[in-house]
Amino acid sequence: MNQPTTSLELVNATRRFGGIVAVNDLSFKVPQGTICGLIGPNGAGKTTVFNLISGFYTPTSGKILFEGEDITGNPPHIVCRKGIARTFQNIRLFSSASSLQNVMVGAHLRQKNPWWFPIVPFLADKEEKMVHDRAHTLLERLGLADVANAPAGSLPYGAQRRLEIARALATNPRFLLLDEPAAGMNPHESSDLMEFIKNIRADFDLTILLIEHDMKVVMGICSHIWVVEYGQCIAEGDADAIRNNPKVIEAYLGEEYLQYA
Amino acid sequence: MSFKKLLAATGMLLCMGIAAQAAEPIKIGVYLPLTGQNAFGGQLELEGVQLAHKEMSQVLGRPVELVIVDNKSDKVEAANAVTRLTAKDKVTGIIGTYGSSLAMSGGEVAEKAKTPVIATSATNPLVTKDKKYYFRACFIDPYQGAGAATYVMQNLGFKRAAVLKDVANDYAVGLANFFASSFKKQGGEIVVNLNYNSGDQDFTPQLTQIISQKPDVLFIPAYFAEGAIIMKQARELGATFRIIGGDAMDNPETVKIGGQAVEGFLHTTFPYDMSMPNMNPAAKKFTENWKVAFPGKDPNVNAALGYTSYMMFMEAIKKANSTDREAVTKALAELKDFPAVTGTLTINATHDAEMPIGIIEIKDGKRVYKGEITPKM
Amino acid sequence: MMLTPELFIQHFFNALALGSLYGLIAIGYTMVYGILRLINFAHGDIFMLGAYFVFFSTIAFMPAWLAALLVAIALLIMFTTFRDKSKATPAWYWGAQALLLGLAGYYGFISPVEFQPPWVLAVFFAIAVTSACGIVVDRVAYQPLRDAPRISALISAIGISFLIENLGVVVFSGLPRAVRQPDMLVKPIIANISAITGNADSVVRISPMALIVPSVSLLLVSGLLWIIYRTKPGLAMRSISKDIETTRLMGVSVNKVIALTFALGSALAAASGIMWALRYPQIHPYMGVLPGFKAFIAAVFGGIGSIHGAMLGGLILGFIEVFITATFPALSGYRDAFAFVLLIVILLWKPTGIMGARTEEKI
Amino acid sequence: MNNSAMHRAYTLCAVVLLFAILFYAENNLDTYSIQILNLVAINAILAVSLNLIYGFTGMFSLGHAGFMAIGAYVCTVLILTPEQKESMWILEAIHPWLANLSLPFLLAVVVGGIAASLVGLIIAIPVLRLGGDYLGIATLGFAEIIRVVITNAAPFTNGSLGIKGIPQYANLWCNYGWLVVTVYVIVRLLRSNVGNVFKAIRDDEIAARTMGVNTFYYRVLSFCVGAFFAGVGGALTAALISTIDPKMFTFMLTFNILMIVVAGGLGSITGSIVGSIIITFMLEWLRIVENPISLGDFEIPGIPGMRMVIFSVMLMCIILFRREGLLGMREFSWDALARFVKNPVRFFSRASRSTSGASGK
Amino acid sequence: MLSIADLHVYYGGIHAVKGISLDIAKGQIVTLVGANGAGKSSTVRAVSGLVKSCTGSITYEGHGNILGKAPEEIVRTGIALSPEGRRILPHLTVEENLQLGAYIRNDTQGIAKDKEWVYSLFPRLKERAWQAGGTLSGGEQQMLAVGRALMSNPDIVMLDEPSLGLAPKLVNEIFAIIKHINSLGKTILLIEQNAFAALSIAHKAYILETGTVVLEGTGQELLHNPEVKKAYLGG
Repeated sequence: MNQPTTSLELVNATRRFGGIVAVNDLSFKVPQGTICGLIGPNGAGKTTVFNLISGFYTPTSGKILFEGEDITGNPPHIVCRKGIARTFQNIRLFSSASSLQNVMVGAHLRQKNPWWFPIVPFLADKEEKMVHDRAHTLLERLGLADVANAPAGSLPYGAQRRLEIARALATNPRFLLLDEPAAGMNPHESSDLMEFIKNIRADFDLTILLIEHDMKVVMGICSHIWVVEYGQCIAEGDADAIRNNPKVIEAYLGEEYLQYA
Repeated sequence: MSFKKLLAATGMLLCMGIAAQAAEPIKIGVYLPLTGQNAFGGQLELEGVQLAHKEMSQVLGRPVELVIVDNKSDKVEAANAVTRLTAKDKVTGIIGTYGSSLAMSGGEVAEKAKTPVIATSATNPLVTKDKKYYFRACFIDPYQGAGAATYVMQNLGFKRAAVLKDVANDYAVGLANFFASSFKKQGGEIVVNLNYNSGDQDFTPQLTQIISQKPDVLFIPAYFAEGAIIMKQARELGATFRIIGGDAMDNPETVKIGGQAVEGFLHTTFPYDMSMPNMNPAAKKFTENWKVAFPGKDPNVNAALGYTSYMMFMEAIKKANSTDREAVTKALAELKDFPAVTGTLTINATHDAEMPIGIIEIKDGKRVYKGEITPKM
Repeated sequence: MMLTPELFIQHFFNALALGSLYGLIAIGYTMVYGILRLINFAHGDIFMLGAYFVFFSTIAFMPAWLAALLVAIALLIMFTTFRDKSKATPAWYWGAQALLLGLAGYYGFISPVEFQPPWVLAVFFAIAVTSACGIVVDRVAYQPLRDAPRISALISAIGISFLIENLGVVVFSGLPRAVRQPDMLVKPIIANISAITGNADSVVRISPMALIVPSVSLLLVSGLLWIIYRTKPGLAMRSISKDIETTRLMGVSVNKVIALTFALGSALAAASGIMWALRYPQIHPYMGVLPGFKAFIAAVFGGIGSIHGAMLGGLILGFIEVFITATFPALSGYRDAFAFVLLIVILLWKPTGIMGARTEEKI
Repeated sequence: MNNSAMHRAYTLCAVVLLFAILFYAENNLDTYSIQILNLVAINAILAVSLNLIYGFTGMFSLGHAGFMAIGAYVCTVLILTPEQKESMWILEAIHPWLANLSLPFLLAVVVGGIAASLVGLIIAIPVLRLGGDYLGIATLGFAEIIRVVITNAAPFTNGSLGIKGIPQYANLWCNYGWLVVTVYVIVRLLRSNVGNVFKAIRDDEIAARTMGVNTFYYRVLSFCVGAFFAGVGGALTAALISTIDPKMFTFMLTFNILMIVVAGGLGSITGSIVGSIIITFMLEWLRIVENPISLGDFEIPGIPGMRMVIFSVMLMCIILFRREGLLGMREFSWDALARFVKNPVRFFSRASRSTSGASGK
Repeated sequence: MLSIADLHVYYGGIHAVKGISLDIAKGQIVTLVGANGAGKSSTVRAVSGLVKSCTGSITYEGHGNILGKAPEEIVRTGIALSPEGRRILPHLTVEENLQLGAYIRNDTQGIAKDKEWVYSLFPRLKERAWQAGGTLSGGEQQMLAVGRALMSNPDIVMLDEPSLGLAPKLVNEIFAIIKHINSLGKTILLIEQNAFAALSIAHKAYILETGTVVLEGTGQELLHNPEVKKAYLGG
């Protein structure tokens, strides 16, 4: 494992909706064990890329490979089983369930009991306890232990973001997709988030691909960045390369910036 | 008002209370569909029961109190209603109900509670089958079906009959079946037997089909409102055959709804109609009282049955000289030659009221009582 | 069974009439659903009320003063609902109010004759009062629940539907009543179609109502479409159905437009109730349950939210019911089941109905 | 854990207490009260099962009457004696397959439930692809199809004549026994992680799929378990009132159950039970308005039909003033009871803001 | 003309705006700049009456405190909003969308005149007048949203992210038009993520972060503020 192997690969992925091409012949490789970023203006097709990877959309053409295996067209729950978890741009928690239950649903994937075990007394207790404990451990690791029994919908925004990540981690993923994890955070919170993402990457031995608008976050933690506009990759490279790429500046910051910069 | 007067008034009220206590009322329960799909039948019969109650509100020197309970045209509610009447109101007897399926669910409860019940117009044979406490003031479907078949065969001389029935209605299915089997037994032919579903209002496809088979007569065991519409649509489609129906067609409203189309329509019914010649005294009395109580409304056979059921109870209580349920049941079972609105009435071994079948024809927009027949079973 | 041309033509017109009636009721469901995403279970009962009101006004069952009062209240409800509160009350409004009071007074206290208006007036009366009932249903049962979970509004709808039916039983009595039919509507039209069949005695008999119903329906639906596609309130309605918030931003008072929707839907239900009562001349308090239910099914497989779809769905349902029974008489007992089988097949094939717009959830 | 062991002991005590009450009721109450108690139990079984499907898994299903019909008919055909069957099928002879089938009552109820659940499975596979209201309409359609088929399949069901004289096995013990079983099974499921998955599907199906949940499988599962208990409820209804016919199982029946579920609180088992108690009792209690009420000299005449009018008004009031239902999504728990006993006012002000209850062990 | 004082907005448990105060003078372009979730949209939604739970005050010249009024009333006072995400009614034609914008007006001639004016601002809309809104491209939809807001003849136009998802060329076009509209005497409250474009045309600007104002000043001041540059380029 000394050589950086490819974790996830998009091969000429294209997705059309009616006449609109949301993702246009996009290819990239995410190396194992890295944190990579996907940036671009709103509506550039970044979230569509995530939906393609996580199986909500099937690419109109092209392929998606995960650890060498073709996962194109697999439904979301199979994709998740293979080891890809994700979060959502606008948080999608099970809002009436408690934080703990949210994470337990994530952990459900690794349960082996048939559905009727819980009905029979004591039969399911061992595994239920295991899942329960695992969920609790995760909540503790993410600093959410004290809100374990609070309904997820009532948590503060930042906690909801973290809970969503905790839930994704509960599925035991090897690859994590984060959709705007820093949205709505103040600079202090987002710098915490950077540490946090780095930590979970190391602790859980993950590969992470994230979409983010907060440049500080992206530039701070991503080892490789792709810039997407109109569903196409217009630039790629590390933070410095992106920062100084005129095409990126034009697309992302507006032409006027050039005049004033 | 002075204190004295108040005291006196209170005293009087108290006295009245004591007097009322002395003659404790006899409770007669009534469970009928007052709401829901069969509400019309329940309401018609309730009027009859109430008329009879007004006429004879005392028996054995004690006032009679009606306890009226709605069964919502629903089986579960019917069972609840009868349970309530037997267990909570502790009635001596129960009148009800319109609709055989409702009667069947109530009957089971009454049987357990050993309370006599008189069905007003539940004509399904299963209602009183194997029941000790269930009676009826009407005849049963096999009898009526045979009557209609006999009349069509012998009096009208028709050999080809069609049947159109509501397949979701137990009454219609039962009566149609008995008509058909009796008609076939007597050598007739059922050329076509079609169905519709409760609530349907458009019968044109079925009728077109029937017309194309050219029957002599169409048998419709329908409720009066939909029956009238069937006739209307049949005539609009050019049907020329005779149409015959059952007791559920017996209502003054039939003519109003059907208009010209019901001309010549025949139906079997319980032997009472305001147009019948040489009415018996009971029927006369009923007709007169009705006209006083409900001016501007014609008496109908359902009301007559409600009325009869109530009178049957009064007769049984008088005969038994007791309000004991067992005694009343026994008296009912032995009821013989009771002068009822629907003729002289005798309860037979299966607890059905034995009576001839009346035939009514609509002529010039008027109901004409054509007479009675007694089919051989 | 083989359909001869005569039978086919007869069935065709009967199916057309039945289908148009379903369609007219279905439009009410579809309009309310399109805007509120609410299955207005009380719609079938509104249809029943329409039939009853026309019955009352033609039979003079109701005391004259009550009839006049009802119209007055109905129009009052409509005026106050649609009055522009930001502007001074226009003179015509007061004029109309005065006229109403005058009418009520005239009919109620001065006129010695019975309130037995000609057909046109009776129909107007029935439609006005029924529309007002629609508005009242919205106000009482749905408006307080606009931002509640949708299921609460649904239960409220079931509740108000029970209420209308049972009040109907108490007030009108459960007994079916005969509706007076003008003679001209009773006599069937007999047409010789030997030109088509080549058979000299092939005759088609069609009830006049089977011709009137589709034509009136066509007229009413065109009128409705005109309102919806060519007028300002119609524009607001179409806009609300897609995006309430943006529509409010444009200055549209949503509650007023919803009230108008209920009024229009109820007016159509009243119209179909009236025609139903003329074609099947008996009415009773539960008469709306089954046609309402079937019309709702029709609205769904036409694509709920679409007016064309509702009419199309109604027609399809009418044709299916008539022609299945006509061609497979042995299956006549299963007539209701066919509608549902068709419904499920259509939903599986096109989950939002034939003319329904596909909506994709944003992830 | 100690706490939970104590709670289990409490629950056991409560069940024992329930049966003690039943024992008392059976010996001391009149048949009318017992009849109502029986209906409460059956309605609660139906409401809890519908709540599993709709309240906890978020599938708007209106097929309950259909499942009840299947449970009722299957159970009935299995418990009638061959003689009864022969005398009852007067229109068309009973199908020879069924003529001699016979099973003990309890087994017949279970078979009825299984049959309902199998039909549920057959329905679920095509229609559970639909969402929201469309699912409701499709299931409603299936329920009506079931009813029409039962009406027309006379050799199997005796058509619209229905069946009568069903032995009245469904006594208090049986009904409440089944209620306890229903609540036990469903609560155990809901408290386990399977329940969390159900609720996850209800709250956000897309997120659930992302979490690796095969949502279709779990939706079908919830639907079939619900259908099973609906079938059981139908079988018990048949054995309680001793007669059935297809007209009992119209969509109005489904609406009645839905009404109980929503009035009690969607997503609350306790709510469903409370709802069925309140609505069943209310319907019976309201009978007083149909009989004359005398206030001293003044007598208000009873108006036939008024009961349903007042009932619908009361139902609407519940929904208009407590739009989340009587209990919202709150659930009974011993902790909540303890909080309530300590300080009722605070309990309600707090409870209305957060949902307590089914929180793991 | 419009002044917001100590505005708080809540969505469920989330406190989205935490005490924002703004002043908008007549005839100015005022811009709110900030990242996703900073509370910009919540602020204008509160002004438009679209959010239910908010506290504070919004004083509008001649109308007093308008906080708590329904959206349809707010439009009638002369404040129009072109909402985030354009919110074009996709099944209505361009013409109808504009008609809807003029819903509160009854002066047929005035409406016709304003429609012509909007068409002259956005000639591409005129070409597509009879096309359904949903079939337009993103840029055209944005133009339509701005045009629709103008149709109510407002005094204050609030534009929520008019440059969202547009090609740079179009962004320039839109900003030029905003400037033009302003020059015709309309007051403009502009919300932007595209900070530099917005700041360059604004008379006054506020920078928002997590529901509070962190910087305010004239557009030019902020444009040259190193803090801003850092925040937007992650320098």
